[in-house]
Amino acid sequence: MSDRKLPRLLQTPAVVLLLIWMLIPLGMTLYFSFIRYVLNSLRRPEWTSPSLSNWRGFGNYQFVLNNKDFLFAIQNSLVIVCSILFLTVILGVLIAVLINKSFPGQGIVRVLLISPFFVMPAVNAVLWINMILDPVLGLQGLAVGGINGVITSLQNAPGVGWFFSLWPQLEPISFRATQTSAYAVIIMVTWQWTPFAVLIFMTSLQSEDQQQKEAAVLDGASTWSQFRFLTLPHLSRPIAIVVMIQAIFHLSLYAEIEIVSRGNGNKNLPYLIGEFANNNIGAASATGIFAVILANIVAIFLLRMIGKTLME
Amino acid sequence: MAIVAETSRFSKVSRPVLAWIVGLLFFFPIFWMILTSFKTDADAVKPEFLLFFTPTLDNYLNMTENYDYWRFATNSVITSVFATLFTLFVGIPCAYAMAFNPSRATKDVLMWMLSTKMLPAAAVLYPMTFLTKSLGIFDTHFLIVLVLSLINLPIVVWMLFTYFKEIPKDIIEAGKMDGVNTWGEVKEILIPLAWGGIASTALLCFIFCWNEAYWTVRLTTTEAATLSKLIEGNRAPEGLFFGRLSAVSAAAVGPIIVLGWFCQKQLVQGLTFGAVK
Amino acid sequence: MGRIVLENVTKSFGDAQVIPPLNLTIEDGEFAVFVGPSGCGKSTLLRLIAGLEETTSGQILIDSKDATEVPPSKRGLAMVFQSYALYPHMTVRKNIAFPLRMAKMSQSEIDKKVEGAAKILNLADYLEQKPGQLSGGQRQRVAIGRAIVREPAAFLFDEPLSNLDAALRVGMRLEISELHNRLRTTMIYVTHDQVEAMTMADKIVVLRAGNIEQVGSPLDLYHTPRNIFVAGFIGSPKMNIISGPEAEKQGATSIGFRPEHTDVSKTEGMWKGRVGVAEHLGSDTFIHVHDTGLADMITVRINGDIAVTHGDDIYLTPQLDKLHRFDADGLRMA
Amino acid sequence: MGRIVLENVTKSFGDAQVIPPLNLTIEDGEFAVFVGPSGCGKSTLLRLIAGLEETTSGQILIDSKDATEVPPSKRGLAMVFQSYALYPHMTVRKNIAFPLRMAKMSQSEIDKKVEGAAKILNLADYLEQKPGQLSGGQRQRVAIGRAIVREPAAFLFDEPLSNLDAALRVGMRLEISELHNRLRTTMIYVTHDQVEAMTMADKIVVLRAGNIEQVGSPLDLYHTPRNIFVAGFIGSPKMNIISGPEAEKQGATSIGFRPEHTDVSKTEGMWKGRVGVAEHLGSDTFIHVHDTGLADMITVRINGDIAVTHGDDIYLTPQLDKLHRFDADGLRMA
Amino acid sequence: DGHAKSLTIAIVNNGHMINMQKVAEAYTEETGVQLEWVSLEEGVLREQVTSDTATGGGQYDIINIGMQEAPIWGAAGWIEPLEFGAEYDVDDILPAMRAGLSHEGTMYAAPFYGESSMVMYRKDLTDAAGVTIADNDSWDNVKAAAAAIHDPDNGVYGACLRGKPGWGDNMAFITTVVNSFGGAWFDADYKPTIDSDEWRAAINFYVDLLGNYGPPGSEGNSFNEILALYNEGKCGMWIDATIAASFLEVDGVAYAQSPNAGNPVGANWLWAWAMAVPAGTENAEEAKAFIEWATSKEYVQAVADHPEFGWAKVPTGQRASTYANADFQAVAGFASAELAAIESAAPEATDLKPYVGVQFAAIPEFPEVGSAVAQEMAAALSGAKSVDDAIAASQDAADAIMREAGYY
Ligand SMILES: Nc1ncnc2c1ncn2[C@@H]1O[C@H](COP(=O)(O)OP(=O)(O)OP(=O)(O)O)[C@@H](O)[C@H]1O
Ligand SMILES: Nc1ncnc2c1ncn2[C@@H]1O[C@H](COP(=O)(O)OP(=O)(O)OP(=O)(O)O)[C@@H](O)[C@H]1O
Ligand SMILES: [Mg+2]
Ligand SMILES: [Mg+2]
Repeated sequence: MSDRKLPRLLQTPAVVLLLIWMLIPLGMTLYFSFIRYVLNSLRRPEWTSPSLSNWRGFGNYQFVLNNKDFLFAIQNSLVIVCSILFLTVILGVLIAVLINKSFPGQGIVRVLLISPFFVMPAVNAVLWINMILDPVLGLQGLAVGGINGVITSLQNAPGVGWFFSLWPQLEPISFRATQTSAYAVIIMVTWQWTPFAVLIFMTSLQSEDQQQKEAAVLDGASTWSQFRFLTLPHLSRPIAIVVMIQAIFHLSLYAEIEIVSRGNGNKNLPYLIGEFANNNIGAASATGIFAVILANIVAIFLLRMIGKTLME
Repeated sequence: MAIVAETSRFSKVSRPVLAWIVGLLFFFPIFWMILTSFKTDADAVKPEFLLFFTPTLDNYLNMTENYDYWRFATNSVITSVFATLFTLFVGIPCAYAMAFNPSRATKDVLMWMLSTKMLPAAAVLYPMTFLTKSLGIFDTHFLIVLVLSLINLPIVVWMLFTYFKEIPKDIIEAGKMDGVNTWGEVKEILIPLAWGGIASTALLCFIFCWNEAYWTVRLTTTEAATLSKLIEGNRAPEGLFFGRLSAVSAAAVGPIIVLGWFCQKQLVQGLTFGAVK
Repeated sequence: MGRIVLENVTKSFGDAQVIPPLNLTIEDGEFAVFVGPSGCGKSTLLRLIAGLEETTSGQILIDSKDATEVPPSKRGLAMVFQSYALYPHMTVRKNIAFPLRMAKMSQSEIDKKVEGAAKILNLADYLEQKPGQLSGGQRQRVAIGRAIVREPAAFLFDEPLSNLDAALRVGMRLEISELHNRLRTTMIYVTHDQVEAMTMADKIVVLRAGNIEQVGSPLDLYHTPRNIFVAGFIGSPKMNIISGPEAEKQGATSIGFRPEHTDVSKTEGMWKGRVGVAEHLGSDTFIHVHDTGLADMITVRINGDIAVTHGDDIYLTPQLDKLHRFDADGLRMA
Repeated sequence: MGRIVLENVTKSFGDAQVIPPLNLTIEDGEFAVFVGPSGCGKSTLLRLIAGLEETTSGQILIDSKDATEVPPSKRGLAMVFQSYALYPHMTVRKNIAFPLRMAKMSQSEIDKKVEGAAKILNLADYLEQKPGQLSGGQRQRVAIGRAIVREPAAFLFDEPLSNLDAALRVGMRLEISELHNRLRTTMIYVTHDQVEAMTMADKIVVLRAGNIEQVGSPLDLYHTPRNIFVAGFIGSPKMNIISGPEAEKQGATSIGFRPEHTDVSKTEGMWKGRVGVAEHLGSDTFIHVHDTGLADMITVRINGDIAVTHGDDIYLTPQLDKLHRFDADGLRMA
Repeated sequence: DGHAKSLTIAIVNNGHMINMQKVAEAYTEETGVQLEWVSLEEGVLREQVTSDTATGGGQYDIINIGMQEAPIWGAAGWIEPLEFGAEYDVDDILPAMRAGLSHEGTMYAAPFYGESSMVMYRKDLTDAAGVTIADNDSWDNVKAAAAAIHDPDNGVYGACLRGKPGWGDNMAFITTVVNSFGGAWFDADYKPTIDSDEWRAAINFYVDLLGNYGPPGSEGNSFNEILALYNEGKCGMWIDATIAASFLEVDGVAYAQSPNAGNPVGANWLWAWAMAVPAGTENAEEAKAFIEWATSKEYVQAVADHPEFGWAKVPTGQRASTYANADFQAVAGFASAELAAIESAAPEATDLKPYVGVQFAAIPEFPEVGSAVAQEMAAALSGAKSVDDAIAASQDAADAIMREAGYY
């Protein structure tokens, strides 16, 4: 056929657009990362406009590598991404299996369940950290206060009081502290993305081969064995896809980190870039290049994992 | 499967109960937000539970009065709709070519596309600001539509690709024999056939566009500012205005949640990413 | 060891009674085939026996023990599905071993049994492959292997060959027959292909709308079909059935004669017609004859070859001793 | 109107040459069938003719005009796919009308043609249904309808019946033959079912690994196969081929005899064997005989019935006048 | 020309600014100048305004900036110098404010409202506990008072102080404590002095005070959170922006000037949200005219006269005339305390510190230094790190940033 070139032609707009989208900013970032470039400086005003005369080589990279938060940001972002993935996949599978069979109100439950997925990240973060997790004003604070109140009144009750006086008062957990802020982000993002996993797993469960299950029943497989040996393997491809898509999104978490603790105890490279970008664009750009490298390492890893799935 | 299902008591009693509990738990934060949006800011932080408050519409009135809610909402709708359309417009031909005329490079191109999604936005904020300002497109609907399209294009192409791949090649070839040209192939065969997939792709794309909050906040001032920016303008004002914040949040996510509810069937069926089978 | 008795078994889905009260005995070691048109309830009946569907009423006895309430895995039956229902992520070895593993058999015993089954089924070379890499026939064999290792009291097959192409189907049909000859285990086999039924069965059960129309050996059914339905269903090409004056001449409402029991001549005979399509197979020739005034089309079979083509005149004479006569209810006349 | 000539056509996928230089002429009005084992290049050849694949070299002439570079829609050919390839989102009417619509025919003309095709194919009652609501045979007919309305120079069929069940396949086979009788348009038909090839073809093209092994009428191929491959491929059950001393006695490296050309006796004959599986079809009996010392298994066919069962001794005598003799290269000996 | 001019104004989303949108409707009516408001969260606003201004401006005609940016941005030429007519009465603006918003004597941003910090406490609780808090009290005494009123079982915490990391959040408060212990951010060579004894003593004190007598989750609290806590009656004492006083709804609030540990200079901070004109705008004249109006006495009067607002809602902290107004004094019990605090704040450079600013240093690198240190302080507060470790890490981080910036 003469239109062998057509397919390439049809791909061109998408490819060219993405190429521009990637290359031009990336090129500029690369350039900035090798020069001295700050937004404002009273001491060295010559650094405030990007120019080759401020060439610095790998100096910005050196500076970033020496930053106390650099390694922490990488390690921490891997930790939160992996935790979120782990939780969403587990919860997603369990919930998908739970609601896959019909029961009264299945439609409504499904609607309730997937709602968090539609919430904006900033709203999600504000909602959780202020109104739910806050140790005093949030639901957590209210609940802990309530429970403590009940325990206290029971301690004063005649007869059983001695038993309840053995009970400790509950301490609310602060989710903005250095030690815990990562958990807060993990919780809220898990809440938001579990529905996505549920959606995909549910779709996949609907295509599960019923005859296979019947065969397994005849082979003497218990419900657990059916889940373990049939359902889980059946879900391996959707799991890979959920992992892939979520990893793409969660590597660049920003609003949640900002809102929960302003990077205290919980940081990733995008956030670190944001911190540098207050003034030091050179350092921010160098961090950006590191982030691109990290993203590509993760990408290669992920694509290895699901590349075959993709083309099958 | 009748036997298997019915012999277990779990299915009859525990499953629905458990499912309802999980569903309500997941929805609870949103419910709480909506509830809070009808409280005064003072009531919102009071320890009294749920019902002991007098509902008020003040927060919503305040929002539409002090902030131009409708303009933000209109912008959100415009940019999300056009970005979705544009993404599909560019993405469909691309996915079509990849699915029906795969070359050795197809897989790599797809992978590369996905990897562009992993570029941290913060790293290119300054370059983008420079660039868009010098082109004079900063804070225009055009720019936001373009950016939203570009960040969603990889996922859209991937999703469409997986749907198109499920269309038997035979049907396309039958079309060729029947004398359709490429455009006809897309219009008469591909789009009608993959309609379910395209619809759920569009829906997902729309959701992602609506919720995008990095570029829509940073590349706009007034003209093209979307609801994300309204949220940014209400996050952490002077005082913890849970009520007001909840109202703004509810108004920002409300439309998309309702849309999601109506289209949930579509989503449930369509979100396969080629993972079915 | 594998005698299966159905007593007044019925099955309804909602209001629709798919199986009206039905009695059937399948003897130990027998190869029973259920045939019938699509939707007549063959699969349902098989699944009732397997325990995959609950009976609405009636009893199922396996080896004289009431199995009606016994869960499927405890009935000691093995089933081979039309879609094979292999576990796609497990190797052939694991697929075959699965029921044994579920039965908590020791690994060494499992290995021994799997190797044994693989040898019987010529699968030894494929044990480490996944089902996706196998051809249709090989997959079918794996499914059978998975059934064999359990040493079941009976095998249940639901159209196991219908996904295979013609040549393979003939081969697999033979293999299953040979397996039955070797194992002598009860087998219940569902098909709607009458050739399979004829060639494999010890006993054919012809079903229509959940009712048993006739039970008997293949040749019984071939030679003495109880009614027009069975007559039309058994034999290929189908028996020609005509009614009207020619039937009345034979004292019946309808008469039937098989294509192979019809003499053909280019010059003279009882009925005259015109050749439609003539199918020359070399070994035989099927001639589809039109314009006889008896029926739309009459099919006859000739051994070897006859030089006829489209449009030729032709004369047909049924062999009267092999004529089947049916009354107004479609029942066979003595 | 529909003479198709292939001149030195080759096709390679990457480095693999699937079709080595090949010459073939299909006359106008002829019903040509391509047969051969899976992967031998039948579909590729058909798709080359259709224009769905580009030739690597060589020429394709349709009615003496070079069509090698002509796009598929301009070649005036219609194709019926194995999967039917109906447009699932269109009604039957729209499906059939589609090629006409693409040809910008007027609506009234389209309607007329669609109605005409629907009448021929007995589809008139289903015109407003979608393909998903139709049975396999009906779908197949819609696919043919879509081909017919274009009044093509030739029809191309790629295994159009392989997704149907046995009974339907026989029926559709007849319908296509009748269609050919009626339209007298060139048809090229791909199958790997030799029964279809035998019953439908004017001319059979036997392919092996892209090479033409033999071209001829069905009975030519049945009676005088050019080599062992063709001998084994044409005829059902397959010709028995044996080599060794018994073949040498006949002055050949191998000899072949068809199941239907073998006399069977329970008491005496040329070779002695043991009955394996005996398939009683009523009209015929196929006996698979083991332990003859000639081959693993020898199949024989008896008209009507013979009372043998598994394990019986049996004697076989081939009809010497119908023996096929092959030399060391597997070629037929004069 | 026939077109009405239009001004785009970036504002921080605080109450006074939001109210301005309504008050300014009159301005539009009068002058025909259309006003487009973009209200943003502080951090996002700063980021947007910075990126706009640093890339040549043009998006905004008027921007809200703080005291930290005004002098440096003025020095960098990012914003235009402001000079208004005599009617504006520039001398009415509190001198500390003018000083903080000027670079080399030129004012670059006009204060819309300003604030200092002071102690707000529950007189009922201190009375009940038998303790007192005086103006410019000693930290030790304040801590003792906090201990005395601390009653967590009944949901009352002795001291609510900022703990949320951020140079404008916890560091604003912490810097005033450090100042009051005699410390500073940098020495004369702009070398960080965070590892000094003054800092160590101050941080130990801060962690001790807030850790022991503060509410749970203090490391997440800043102005907003504490305001809510205070209004819920959970705080015995709060040291924060004077503006808070106008939001307090609890009875029995009393005010005191910020405590110190021997050095009263810099014990209370100074801040203003001001309006400036970025250099890139095409509507500089109109912008300046608007600012002149919005930061004038006339504007204060307009808010006071507005049916929805009144004197209780006027922006404060910028003009002496406001405090002199009797109507204002009548509704603002905190007025005198606030004025005193603002007047005692001294942003200018001294022998002790080379930089302008009380609770920050008006140098471009400060936000980076401040945020880095802020996180360390939050870590120390929640016990994730020892105070010594946090101080050492802060010093290192600050040193690296200052070195990178070419100070030495
Ligand atoms: N789960 C079910 N719910 C409702 N009706 C059913 C169900 N399963 C089968 N049926 C109905 O029962 C009847 C018999 O179905 P069954 O599958 O046993 O037919 P079959 O003889 O196996 O047909 P086929 O040859 O097409 O496989 C059909 O009318 C079918 O529609
Ligand atoms: N697009 C292709 N790319 C590479 N190889 C191909 C392609 N299409 C077919 N082949 C190869 O060409 C050979 C012939 O394939 P073809 O489909 O023509 O066989 P066939 O005779 O139609 O087989 P079947 O009976 O299974 O349909 C096979 O070896 C096949 O693997
Ligand atoms: Mg069935
Ligand atoms: Mg083929």
